Amino acid sequence: MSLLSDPEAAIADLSRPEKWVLGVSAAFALFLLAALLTGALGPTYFLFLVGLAGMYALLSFGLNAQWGYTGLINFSVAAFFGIGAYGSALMTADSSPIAGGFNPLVGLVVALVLAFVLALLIGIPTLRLRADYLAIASLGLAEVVRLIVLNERWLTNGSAGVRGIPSFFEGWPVLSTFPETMPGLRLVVIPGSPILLETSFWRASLNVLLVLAFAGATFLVLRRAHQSPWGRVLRTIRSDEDLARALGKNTYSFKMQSFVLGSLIMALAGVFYTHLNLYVGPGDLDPITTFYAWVAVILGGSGSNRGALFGGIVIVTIREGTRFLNDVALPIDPAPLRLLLIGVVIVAVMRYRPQGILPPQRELIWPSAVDDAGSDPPASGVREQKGGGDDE
Amino acid sequence: MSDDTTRPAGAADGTDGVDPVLSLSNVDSGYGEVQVLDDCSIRLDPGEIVCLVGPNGAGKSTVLKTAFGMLTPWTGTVEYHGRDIGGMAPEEIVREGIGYVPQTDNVFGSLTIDENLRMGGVARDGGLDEVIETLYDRFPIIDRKRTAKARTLSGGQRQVLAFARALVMEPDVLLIDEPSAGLAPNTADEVFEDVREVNDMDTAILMVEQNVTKGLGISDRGYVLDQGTVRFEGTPEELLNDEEVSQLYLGG
Amino acid sequence: LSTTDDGEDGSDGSDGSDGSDGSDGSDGEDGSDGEDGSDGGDAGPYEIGMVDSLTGSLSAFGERNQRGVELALQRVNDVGINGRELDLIVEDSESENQGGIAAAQKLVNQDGVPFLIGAVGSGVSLAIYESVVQDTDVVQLSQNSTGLDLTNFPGLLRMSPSGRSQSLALADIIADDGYDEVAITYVNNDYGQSLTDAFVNAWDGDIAYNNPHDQEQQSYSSVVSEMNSSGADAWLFITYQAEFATMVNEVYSSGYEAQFYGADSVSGDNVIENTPEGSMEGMKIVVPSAPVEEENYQAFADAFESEYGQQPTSWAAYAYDCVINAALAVQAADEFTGSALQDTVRRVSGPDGEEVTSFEAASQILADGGGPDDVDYQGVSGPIDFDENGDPVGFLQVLEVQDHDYEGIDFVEG
Amino acid sequence: MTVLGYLANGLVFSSIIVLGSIGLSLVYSIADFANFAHGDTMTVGAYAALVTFGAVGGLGGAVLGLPYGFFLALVVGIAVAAVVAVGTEKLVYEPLDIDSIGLLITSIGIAFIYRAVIQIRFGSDFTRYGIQPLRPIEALVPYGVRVTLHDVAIVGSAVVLVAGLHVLLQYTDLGRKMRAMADNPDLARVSGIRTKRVKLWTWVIGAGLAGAGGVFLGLFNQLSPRMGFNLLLVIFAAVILGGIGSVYGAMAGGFLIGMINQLTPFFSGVVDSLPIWPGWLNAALESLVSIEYANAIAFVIMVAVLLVRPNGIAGEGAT
Amino acid sequence: MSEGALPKEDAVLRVDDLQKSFGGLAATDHATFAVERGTITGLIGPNGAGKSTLFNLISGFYEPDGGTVEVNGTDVTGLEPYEVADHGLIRTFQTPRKLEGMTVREAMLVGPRNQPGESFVKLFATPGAVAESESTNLAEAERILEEFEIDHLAAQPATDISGGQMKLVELARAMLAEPEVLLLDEPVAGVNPTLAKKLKDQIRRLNEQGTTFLLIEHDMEFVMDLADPIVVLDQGSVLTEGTPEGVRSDDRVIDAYLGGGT
Ligand SMILES: Nc1ncnc2c1ncn2[C@@H]1O[C@H](COP(=O)(O)OP(=O)(O)OP(=O)(O)O)[C@@H](O)[C@H]1O
Ligand SMILES: Nc1ncnc2c1ncn2[C@@H]1O[C@H](COP(=O)(O)OP(=O)(O)OP(=O)(O)O)[C@@H](O)[C@H]1O
Ligand SMILES: [Mg+2]
Ligand SMILES: [Mg+2]
Repeated sequence: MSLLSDPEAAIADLSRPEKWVLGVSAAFALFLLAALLTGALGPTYFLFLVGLAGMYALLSFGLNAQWGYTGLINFSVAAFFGIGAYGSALMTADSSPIAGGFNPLVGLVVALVLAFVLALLIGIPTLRLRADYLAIASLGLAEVVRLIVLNERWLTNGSAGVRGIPSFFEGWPVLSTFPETMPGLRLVVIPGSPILLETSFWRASLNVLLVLAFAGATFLVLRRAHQSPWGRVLRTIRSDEDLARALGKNTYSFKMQSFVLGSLIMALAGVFYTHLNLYVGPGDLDPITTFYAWVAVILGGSGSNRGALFGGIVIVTIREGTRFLNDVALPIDPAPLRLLLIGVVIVAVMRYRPQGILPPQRELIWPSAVDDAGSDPPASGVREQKGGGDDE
Repeated sequence: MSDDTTRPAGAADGTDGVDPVLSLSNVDSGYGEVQVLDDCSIRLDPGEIVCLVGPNGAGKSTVLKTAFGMLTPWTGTVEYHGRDIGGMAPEEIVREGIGYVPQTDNVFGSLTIDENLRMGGVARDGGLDEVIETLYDRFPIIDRKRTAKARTLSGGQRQVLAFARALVMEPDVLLIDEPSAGLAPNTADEVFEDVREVNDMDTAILMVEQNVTKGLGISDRGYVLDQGTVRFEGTPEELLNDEEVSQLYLGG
Repeated sequence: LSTTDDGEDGSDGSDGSDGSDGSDGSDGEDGSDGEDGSDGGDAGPYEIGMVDSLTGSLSAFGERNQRGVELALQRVNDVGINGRELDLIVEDSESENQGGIAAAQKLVNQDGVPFLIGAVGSGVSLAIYESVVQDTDVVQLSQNSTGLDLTNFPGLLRMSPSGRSQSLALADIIADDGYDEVAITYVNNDYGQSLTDAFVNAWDGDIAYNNPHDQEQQSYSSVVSEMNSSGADAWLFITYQAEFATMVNEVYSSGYEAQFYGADSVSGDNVIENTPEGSMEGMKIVVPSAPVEEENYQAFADAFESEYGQQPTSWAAYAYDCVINAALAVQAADEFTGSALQDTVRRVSGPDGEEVTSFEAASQILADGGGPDDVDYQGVSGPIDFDENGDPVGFLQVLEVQDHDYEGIDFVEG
Repeated sequence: MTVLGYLANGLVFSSIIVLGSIGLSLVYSIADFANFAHGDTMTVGAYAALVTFGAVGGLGGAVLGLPYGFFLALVVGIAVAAVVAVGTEKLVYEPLDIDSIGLLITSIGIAFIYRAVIQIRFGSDFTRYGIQPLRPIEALVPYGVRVTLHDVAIVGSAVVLVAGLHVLLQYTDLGRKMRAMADNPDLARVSGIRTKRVKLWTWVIGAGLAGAGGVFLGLFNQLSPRMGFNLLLVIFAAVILGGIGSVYGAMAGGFLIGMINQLTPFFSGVVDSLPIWPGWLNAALESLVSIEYANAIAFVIMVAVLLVRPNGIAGEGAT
Repeated sequence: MSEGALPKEDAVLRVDDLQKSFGGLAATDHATFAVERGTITGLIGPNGAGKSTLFNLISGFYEPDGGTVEVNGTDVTGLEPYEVADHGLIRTFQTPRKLEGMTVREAMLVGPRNQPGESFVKLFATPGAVAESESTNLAEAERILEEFEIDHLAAQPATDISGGQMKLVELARAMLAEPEVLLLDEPVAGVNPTLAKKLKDQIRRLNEQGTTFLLIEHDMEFVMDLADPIVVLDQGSVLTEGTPEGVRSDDRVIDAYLGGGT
């Protein structure tokens, strides 16, 4: 969370919920840092979590571009995620029943093309119709895609899944062998609890690098697109499509753009997932992914890119953080207890989050135009410019 | 600010010694953290028609919403027959005998006209059918569409329905937000006529109107509200004839 | 800050029982790290990990596993390992790849366990192996996965035998019973699919119906009615108990008649309890097992019964054996590291050495100075004896439902 | 099996879906959010009945192959589901100050909590009510219809409950108030409707019916902590198909979805026997219209129906 | 029935024999009239006469059962609303549309048509042009808000303003679209008379700059002052058309619409 040049002024400029979030995030980051340094948190595991958080952030970016911007209710996040994951896996894995062995970059392109086609297929008939059509069709689509992946063995290996997936940087100069060539490091910060950085650590760092690149690029594109007349039309559609039509906006085309954009981002998350876990199976298309993407977007605040990022981190904290609560010995069965905790945390966050945690209430006006016009810039409108872009 | 012909705000000097049916005294109120009403005092005596006028965003609707429990007064009191009802829930206030016609969103779009009227009478003990028939007689414009869904009504037809819905309770006090907005001149005249008639049956009426000539025309008294504060108060003649008032607020 | 050269070169100590010597030197350091990490001096417990399906669609199996685990931990900790306790950190896979991988990541990279028991579903076990375990020297031992694919991953051990032997046995039994046509329904996942494939390969007769069904559906009446319409008199079920119990009830209340056969996971007390008397009469099921009359199984069953008030399932038995085997591997190893355990995990239950049937007895041998090859732990689920693919030597028992209860009628060697 | 047989199976299954979808639809329109905890409310009802039935057992005589004790358990299941839902509304939803999508997310949390509590208390394995399953009714078997008296009881009870609800909505003011509230909650209060009370009644009815659905689901199949959740997607489909927020639509949607779900084998039979010309299309269809795609087929049909009737089968829902 | 439809030299909008019914009710019943370029044409008629329906038909929100709509000589019948808008015709709504999650300023900026920044590609290809048009629009928006005396609301959420203010925003936004023809549905219903007077001047000024108006309004003072000619609609068809004076003194209009009071 670097607040660039003038941290004090920047902080003073923040709204109350933003300060709250900033405070909590800073405290959390400190906590993590302390945990890392004392060896209480394994660095490789931490990087894995960061990768997961990045993946969820990508998913919520994608959903945010659809629901948050335009109000498109997409219940097939898992399907697009799965298409991305399978698209890349089937192109690159040596166990792929159809192609296999290609460079992961080819996998990336194929995955995006597949997601693009699928988005068009579902968008064309439904986006012209009433809003809940998409909800219904996507609900069905998710199931259809999952079943096809599960049952069409000639295409996907069926329930066995695809294995033998290379890491994303396989075949790249330097990077492909980087983890093996790095020496094992042994850091001693606190005597007696050294921190070991070995091959798996370097491999995990590469993954983090990859997800940061994906998420960073997505974030930049989305931020520019959202804070623009384009994003404004989307928000108008979200709120009152008729009004947008009356003002001469081709709402069908805008909705399609937003839908396709979001779907591509979800597929990107899938591509990352494939090369993170090196294995994909039909279970990865389980609707639970859709669930969590929605939770992330809502927790972060619909329509806010920073919120989506934040939501992604929160999801990982909820899902994986609760594993540590099991360490506390309790007289009850720990497994459902974690489920219970996840439930309680979700309810509690909804109950006690300060109103508008990273609210979407950003003025969607091209930032430089605000300055040019010399009009007094609304405090909220430019703030995203100053601090928002740099949340980690 | 005030001049001789109009009494300054808040100088409710016990008009003829009658107790008001409804009074707001020194009320501050607003939405969330946004204050709209600022030390606002308004009274409604038995049998009166009082008209609130003022610029857009002055807080006229907010006065009605505060009186009707949609908003809780931050400070000050809302009294009905001398009892403090500030912050009482609207559904209970209805039962006390106050009716309210909102400015926007004032019909149940997915219910039929008939059902809309029935909803107006949920707090009644009996005689619902008779009242509704009377109302149909009085407003033929909706009588013709009894079984139509309210969302298919034209803007003006809705306004009439909303007014009729509030009358089902035969309230003691009626709060109306811009009854004539969007009405054809002849229909508006009818509605004002109806307001009069309802008033004749001993219902005190507090009304917001932008059609100042007609609104003040049927009123006994008027208030000019600006930026949440009562600027002027007086009889319709006093207000209409006041240069400043007329210039600033009444489009004269 | 110092540089360690940790022996990646020990490639995998899994392909042989003797391949780990080379990496000992550098792992010595790891060993002490592991202990430091787990907040203990010598008195602290040995921490190993387990990924289990505690929630999600296979949570019933997870629950059965946990009963076996509890019992096994009691046995182990009654005796102790080198005076220390064994601690098992259990993480939930949510019965999904994503959850399983995350759980394994935590256990391996956060808790630093050198020995990982997991997981239930074959798909999840493989997912964990490929993405977390493969390039490390952590030992992975799956408690319940019977999918055929696991055989291709020698580094991934399992306690439950490959389903192939079951499928072959079933094909023989059905043919011996005089049927030349069979209707099959299988649960639509790696387990169901691979067992069915193996069966179809081995089966010479006709297959009148062969379709998957999804787990956790609220009704399987279309499945059973299609099986009935197929005209086959022998019906083979390769699915889980909950699904199977539903099907049996639907067959019963639809009034269909057929000779049932089933793979191991359709058997269980809960199936007997929740199906009507006579609804499965004569059904034959092939289950991996230790010869049931053996005393160690009896002792296990009695203890289980008194603890939980019911007969153990094979899943509890597998999990039990996983823990005991792990405990013995720990005790037999020079140090608490993955590579050391890679070496001992196979040997303590391997065919060399004295056959023992309890942890206590095995531990005694080791404590008396015996090496890993001096012990041959005989599990309650079978003799174990991992082969070069990491699969146990399976003993199969054929059960028949008689008077609405399982009766062992035969043994088949895997 | 004959068409008649499939239809009969479909009828039984639909009865359960209908009970679930009505409640979901009611809550959707009044409390204004898609309640993801609805499936787990069904589970709550089922387990409450399990406990009751375990306590009272085969009390007295029996109707339709079901002991009286079962009906007592049914009532308790309904009541407990309703009480739990009302408690949740009071403790969780009411104090919340968020929009409907926020409520939706909250309900996901609530669903986890219900499920976790049940799993902690009862374990995750499946179980059944201790009621002896029945053989099919002999008289119907010649027609290819294989249903038991229990199935008849399920359909019968569902019909009674649905009819009762119909009377309640149609002949009492409550139904109209509910619709008014669904339409415009502010105006409802202005009109004097005690909206909190109406909302509580909505929960009572919606969750009560869900509880009944859960009990029947347990009788029809089995109980497990995930039983209701597993049905949720189908119930959602039914509600959307019927026209969101329309109670009668939910009934129709539930009926249709239940039917489609059970009729898949019949459809695949039809496809097999049709002379579809391009060979590859025929092959593709044959492989797609089969049991493993049953749910997918239900969704495809649902979307197709909606293309013909854009507002759901019940026409316009409360929007 | 189309007696009011005098031949127009230069009609920017022409409605010919337009029909629309809902169920059995003919909301628009063979309506025929034309709006001449450069005029402010009033459209009045009783509540439920079909005025708003006519707007919906013209602007493409409803598909007519029969008849045609021409804008600038092009047949636009059956086109999508945005296509009609592309021909230079913009309409406002009678019930103000609330834009949730937007400030008044943003809500205004949706108005201008064909902004370069509305193309996803241009956002990245020619950000300079986007910024430039955005500055222009912003300045223009602020100017109009000022004229409408609601500039202090610019940063206010667009939903948290009074009923009359919403009407003003609606009107101001439509003006930003710089249409050739602007269809206003009761622009001053609920607007304070003093402000209404100023709006009148605004409309007149825009009209002088070349915008043609078709205006529904029940405020007689407002229409009669501003509009010429005036079209009177009753039960879906044109009752009469003429100058304010002519219409005002027409018995049928007095009967159906004006009533005795005016
Ligand atoms: N829901 C709301 N939330 C926040 N502020 C509001 C809300 N509604 C109105 N306001 C603000 O309160 C002030 C008073 O509004 P109110 O509706 O009372 O005005 P009014 O006098 O009725 O105006 P009009 O004649 O235009 O209806 C306005 O400045 C408006 O911006
Ligand atoms: N979508 C619809 N469905 C059914 N009937 C409709 C619909 N829209 C309008 N109507 C009916 O058509 C008639 C004309 O309505 P319209 O809204 O055009 O009237 P208007 O002239 O604008 O009236 P007002 O001045 O009151 O706004 C009314 O009787 C109305 O009830
Ligand atoms: Mg107002
Ligand atoms: Mg109108």
